[in-house]
Amino acid sequence: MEYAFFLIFAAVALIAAAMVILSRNPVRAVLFLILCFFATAATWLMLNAEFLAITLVLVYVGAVMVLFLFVVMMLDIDFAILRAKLTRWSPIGLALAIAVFALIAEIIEKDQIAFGQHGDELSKIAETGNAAKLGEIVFTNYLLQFELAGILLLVAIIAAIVLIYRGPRSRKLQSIPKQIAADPKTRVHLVSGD
Amino acid sequence: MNYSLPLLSIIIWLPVFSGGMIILATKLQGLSIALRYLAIIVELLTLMILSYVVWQFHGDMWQMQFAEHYKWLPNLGIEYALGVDGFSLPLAFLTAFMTLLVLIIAPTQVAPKDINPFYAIFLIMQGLMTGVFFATDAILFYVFFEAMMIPMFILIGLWGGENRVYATFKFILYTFIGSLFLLVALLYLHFVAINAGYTGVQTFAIDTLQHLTLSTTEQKYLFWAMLFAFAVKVPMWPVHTWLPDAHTEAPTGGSVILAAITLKIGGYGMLRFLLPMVPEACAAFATTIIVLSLIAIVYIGLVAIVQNDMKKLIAYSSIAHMGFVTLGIFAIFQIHSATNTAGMGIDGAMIQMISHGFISGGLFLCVGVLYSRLHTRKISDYGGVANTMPVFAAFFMLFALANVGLPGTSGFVGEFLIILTSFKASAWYTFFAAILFVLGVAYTLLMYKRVMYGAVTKNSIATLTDLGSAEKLAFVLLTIAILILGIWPNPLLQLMRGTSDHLVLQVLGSN
Amino acid sequence: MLQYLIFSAILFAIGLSGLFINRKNIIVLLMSIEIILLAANTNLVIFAKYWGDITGQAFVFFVMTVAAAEAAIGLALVVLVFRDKQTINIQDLDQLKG
Amino acid sequence: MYDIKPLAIIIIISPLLGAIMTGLFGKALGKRNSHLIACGLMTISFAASCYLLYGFLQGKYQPWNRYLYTWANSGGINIGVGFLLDNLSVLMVAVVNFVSLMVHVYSIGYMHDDPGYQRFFCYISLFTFAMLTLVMANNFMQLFFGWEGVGVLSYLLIGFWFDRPSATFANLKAFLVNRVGDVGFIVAIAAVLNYTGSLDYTSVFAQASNIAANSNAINLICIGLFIGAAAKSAQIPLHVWLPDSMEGPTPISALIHAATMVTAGVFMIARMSPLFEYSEMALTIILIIGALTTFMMGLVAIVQTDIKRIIAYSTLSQLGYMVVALGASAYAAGILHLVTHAFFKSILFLAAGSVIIALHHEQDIMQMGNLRRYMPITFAAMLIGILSMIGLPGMAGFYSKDLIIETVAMSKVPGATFAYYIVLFSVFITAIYSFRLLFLVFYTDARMSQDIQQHLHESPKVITIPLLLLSIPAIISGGILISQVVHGFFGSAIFVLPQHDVISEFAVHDFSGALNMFLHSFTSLPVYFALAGGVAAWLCYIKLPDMPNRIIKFNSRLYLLLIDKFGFDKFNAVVIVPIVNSIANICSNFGDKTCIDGVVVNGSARVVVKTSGLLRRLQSGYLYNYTFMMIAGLFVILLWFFVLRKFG
Repeated sequence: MEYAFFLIFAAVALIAAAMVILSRNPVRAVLFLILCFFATAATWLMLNAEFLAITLVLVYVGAVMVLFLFVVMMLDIDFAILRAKLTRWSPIGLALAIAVFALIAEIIEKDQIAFGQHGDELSKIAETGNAAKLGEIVFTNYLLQFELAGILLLVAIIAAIVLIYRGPRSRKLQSIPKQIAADPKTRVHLVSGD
Repeated sequence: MNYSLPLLSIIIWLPVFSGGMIILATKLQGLSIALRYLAIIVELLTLMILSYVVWQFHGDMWQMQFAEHYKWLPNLGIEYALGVDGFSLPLAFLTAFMTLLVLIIAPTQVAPKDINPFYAIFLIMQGLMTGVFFATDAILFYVFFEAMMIPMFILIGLWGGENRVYATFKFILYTFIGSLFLLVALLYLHFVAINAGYTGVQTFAIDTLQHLTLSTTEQKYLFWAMLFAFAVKVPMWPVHTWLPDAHTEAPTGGSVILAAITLKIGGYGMLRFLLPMVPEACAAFATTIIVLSLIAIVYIGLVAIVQNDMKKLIAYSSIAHMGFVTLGIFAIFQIHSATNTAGMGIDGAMIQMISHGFISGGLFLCVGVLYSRLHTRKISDYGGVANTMPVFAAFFMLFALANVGLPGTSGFVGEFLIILTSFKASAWYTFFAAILFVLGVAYTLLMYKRVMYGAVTKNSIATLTDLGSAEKLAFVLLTIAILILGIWPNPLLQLMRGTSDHLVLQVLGSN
Repeated sequence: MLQYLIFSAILFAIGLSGLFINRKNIIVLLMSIEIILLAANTNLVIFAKYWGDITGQAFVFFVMTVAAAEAAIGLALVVLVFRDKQTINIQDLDQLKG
Repeated sequence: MYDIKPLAIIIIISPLLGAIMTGLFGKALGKRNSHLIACGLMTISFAASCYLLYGFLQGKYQPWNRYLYTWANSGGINIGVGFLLDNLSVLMVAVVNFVSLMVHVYSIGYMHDDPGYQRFFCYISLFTFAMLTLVMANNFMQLFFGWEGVGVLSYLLIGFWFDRPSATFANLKAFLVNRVGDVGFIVAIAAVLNYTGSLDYTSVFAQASNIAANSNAINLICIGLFIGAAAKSAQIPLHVWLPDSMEGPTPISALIHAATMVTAGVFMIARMSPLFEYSEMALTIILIIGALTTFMMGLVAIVQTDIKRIIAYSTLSQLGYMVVALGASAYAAGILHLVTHAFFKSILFLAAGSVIIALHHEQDIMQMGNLRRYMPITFAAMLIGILSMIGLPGMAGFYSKDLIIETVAMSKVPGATFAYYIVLFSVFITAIYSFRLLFLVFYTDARMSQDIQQHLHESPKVITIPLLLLSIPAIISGGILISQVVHGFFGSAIFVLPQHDVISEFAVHDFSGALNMFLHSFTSLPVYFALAGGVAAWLCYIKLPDMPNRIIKFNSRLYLLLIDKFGFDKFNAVVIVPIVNSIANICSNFGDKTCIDGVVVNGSARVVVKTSGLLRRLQSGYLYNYTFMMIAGLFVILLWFFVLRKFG
């Protein structure tokens, strides 16, 4: 039963991911990415990562992806230009990606690893709640890192604002002192006729 | 020995900090004169402390005296460790002395607005160079070794001649490449020290590194790595070409310090690192080094004859004279008679270094005096200067004669001792080394003749003014130094008696 | 467990190929990176379960923080580039050419 | 036993003090005070040295050898500064001081109007100091100190008038040639240290027979020392500097290039006699070189027209005599000739200077003539000098020269026979050029311009008095010293192996007092050779004035060769200098600029630039290229792990 669910969600996630990189319309790509995240979040649920799954949906889909969508729509892009052919590098890149996958697949020790070999702590703590356990470790062992992550986010916010900020809009105001200080000699410039 | 005051640290850091302060305060108007005096006072103070150290120094001991030890980077076994022995003390004194001369003569050489930064750079450079001599920790040595190049780089870059960019880069790249090899060698020795469990702890103490047991192959690799670093500094043929360019482009003070001190660090490094750490390799390659030295002496002597830029000529002459230093150091490995006479080679090399500091410094000062008046270094632009600058002519003649190794001047002592030593290795060495007696006269006095002698034919020469009081003071100090060292070198020899003997014992004792 | 690992590996490979196949659009590039990060996060989650150690999940938590920051800044840069060049076509962005 | 340390110090310090005072405070002292100080201090030094010499002649003093201080102690060897006063050095000191004092006094008149007056006195006092150091040295270091010191002062004094290009050319040449000799000298000193472990005369000489066991060593040392001596004493082929050195002021030519410095080489070899005695090879070389110098330079002197150059070539020729004596192991004879030569040659130079000044710096003897009418005292002095030089029986030069000829005849060193005939014949040549000089300057018709002729007069007293004072020893010194010298006056200072000891042989067989030697001379060849020379000169220059031209026409090749001075200068100018110059240029331009700087240094810089130019192409600027490289790198790393796992 669980395996079937996994297959369904995994298939959805992979197809959505593939569509992200294949679709020519960025808006669609973003939407597919959202789908991919949803499906992956579902698989995470099966891996006893309830809190993370929720976070993924809330934070990623809710915030980051919306941001993507917003930028894509805001930028006035001529999609016709972007719909060009694949680059001449892409076959090599594709081959490389497949090769990397093959390597990873080869490296995984297929026979020797399975869940439960080292206990099944995570499913046992389902009663107390994954969020509580995670919070416990984050706020004790990883408190410093947690704070740093917060600062990082803050910095990112500031950085994003600073980058985008265009400065005050220039207004055409009178400058009274300038006008008073004007010197007729510099204002009128006689050009000789010959 | 237990001294309450860290004298050596004071000698190093007092000029450095005052130099830094002067740079920071340069912007303040009205302080300019005060800062100038501050620089001179600091310099005199440093010299006084150094003199005290010389006074208290025991020449018959080889151990480091006035030693200081502080933890610096304990995780890596790096210490802030200082000390003086018979090799470092005279060289440190030379550094302070020559810097003083540069400070005295500087107002005639640079624009008044530049004088304070100029002073500051020299003070800083002096401190760092003294640090090179005083360091007894290999990494500390290396740090000073590299750090002292920075002020020199700035100096040539700021006050140099037209071609200064090329010259500075050549200079810096040459020396940095050399010192990288040194760093690698030092790290290797460090790890050998750890693995050998010699002390059981990590250490870069030079003393420990000198006593490691190394296989012959290891020694040979280390020898070349360290030799390269020091050979560039000395400079030995064929890695000498940075020197003429650097000298030509450097301002007078820079040339003086470059010739008087920087080159000596190469020789000092050989005595401190190369010989004690890899004696077998030194013995194995002694012939090679001696041949290179002789090439430096003969070939460079010839090259100097045809130069028409005064500074280039003196720079080449420096290379030739430093050839004597390397000859003296490495000739001791081939001595057939009793090894206890080998000390003469080391002594000769040390004296030659000190005396060359005085002499080449003096010659560069002379060129500076001329340059500050006519703004040209070309020999052909001069002629008959002796008519209008008789006092200057006398000093210049003295330095020129010292440069050709006239007995009674310091230039003779080192060359004499080295020549005497070299015969014990081979008569041919002596013969080729003695050729510099002829070539030295040819290039030095030919230059003197073309610059100073003859009738005044040019208007620019006829209007020259003789030495000012600052210049006279500097020249008189230098003359006294050259003559004292030439007439009675024994006190200096006794100052390094213990160190020199111990080095010979350490290097040749096993044979 | 194998299927999960394979799943994340494929996800990773898709993200990678996205970097190459995509020829024009920086935003899609950024999305590919998000996919790669997702794959990596998935792996962390998988091994957290395998070792029975929640630390892996804590790590994912941090990675997501960083990813969010990265997305924000990256998008800001994209906006800047667009303002400057009137394009986000990758082939037009070659200032780094030596 | 009297302590002679104070005397020694007074002798050596006085000239130094004079030099320092006139050199540093010359301007403040003024001309008068300067020469008073310099001459006064020289007088003190001379008086002390006379007292010392008197003491030694009386046997009141014994040879004295002390160190003043340790100059350097290195490698277990003590090199000191000290003095060795024995009969040899005391005699030399007295001679040097006497000539130097005379030249000091003479210079007051000669240099009177020169702007560098004080500088001149500084130099000659300093020169005297250096020469005294050389003579009184008791070790090789100090010998070398004095050796170089006199060389440098000679350099400075030849170039005293430094605005004359010929003077600065000559002084550099002199110094260079001297330095060539120093190469040999210093190698020899190093060899001495190597083989004996000491630089002290006493201990070196004590080990001389040990060194002699190694014939290479003793030959190397002796030949090296002789090369040094040959440069300083201007022997072929290192003589080329001496004629040119006449560019210096004339008092200098008298002091340095006749009386003292050029004889330093002779003195040095005599001092080193314990070493030279063991090297027959070196002695032979010395003998041959000396004989050649005597003969060839005498010939050249015949054709010169510059009064100072004639005397310079005659100096060369006379130095050749001394060297021949050394080669024949008759060191004492060489020293005796050195002493008499110092007197008569300085007379010749100083008299020539007197003539030159009177003629307003005219040096060409073809522009002189009949001067004996105007300058009787100068003429008399010159005549005495010349008679002494050609060896007129009874004059000082006679004794020394005759002694040399007799001893060379007895010598059994290889080459001695050859040398004997040459020195004998050289007597004839000496007479020719000497009388030629005398006749052309003081006899014949006056050939100078009317203007000068009207103002001709004898030189002032400061010039003539030294001439007269020098004339006395030029006449009598030989007769006084000969019997002392022959009977071993120098004692232990000069060492001669029994089989070489021609002087004692001479003393035993042929010598019975100065007077007998004088009488005996009329039965021997040299006097007649001299007489023949005199007659020949009389014929050529007084009786038949067109004779020289006819000889020249008849024998123009030989004449040209002589005018060319046997081509030594030409050889140097055409072969040596260009070769050295072109080697130097090759080293500088090809070696340094092209090879090291061009190929290695800038070449490696170029390689870096080229390589980075290639690498730069990799920087396409396209994002996907960079990502591709990144991923490819990742792939390689993964592959590495994979390979490690599979096969590692």
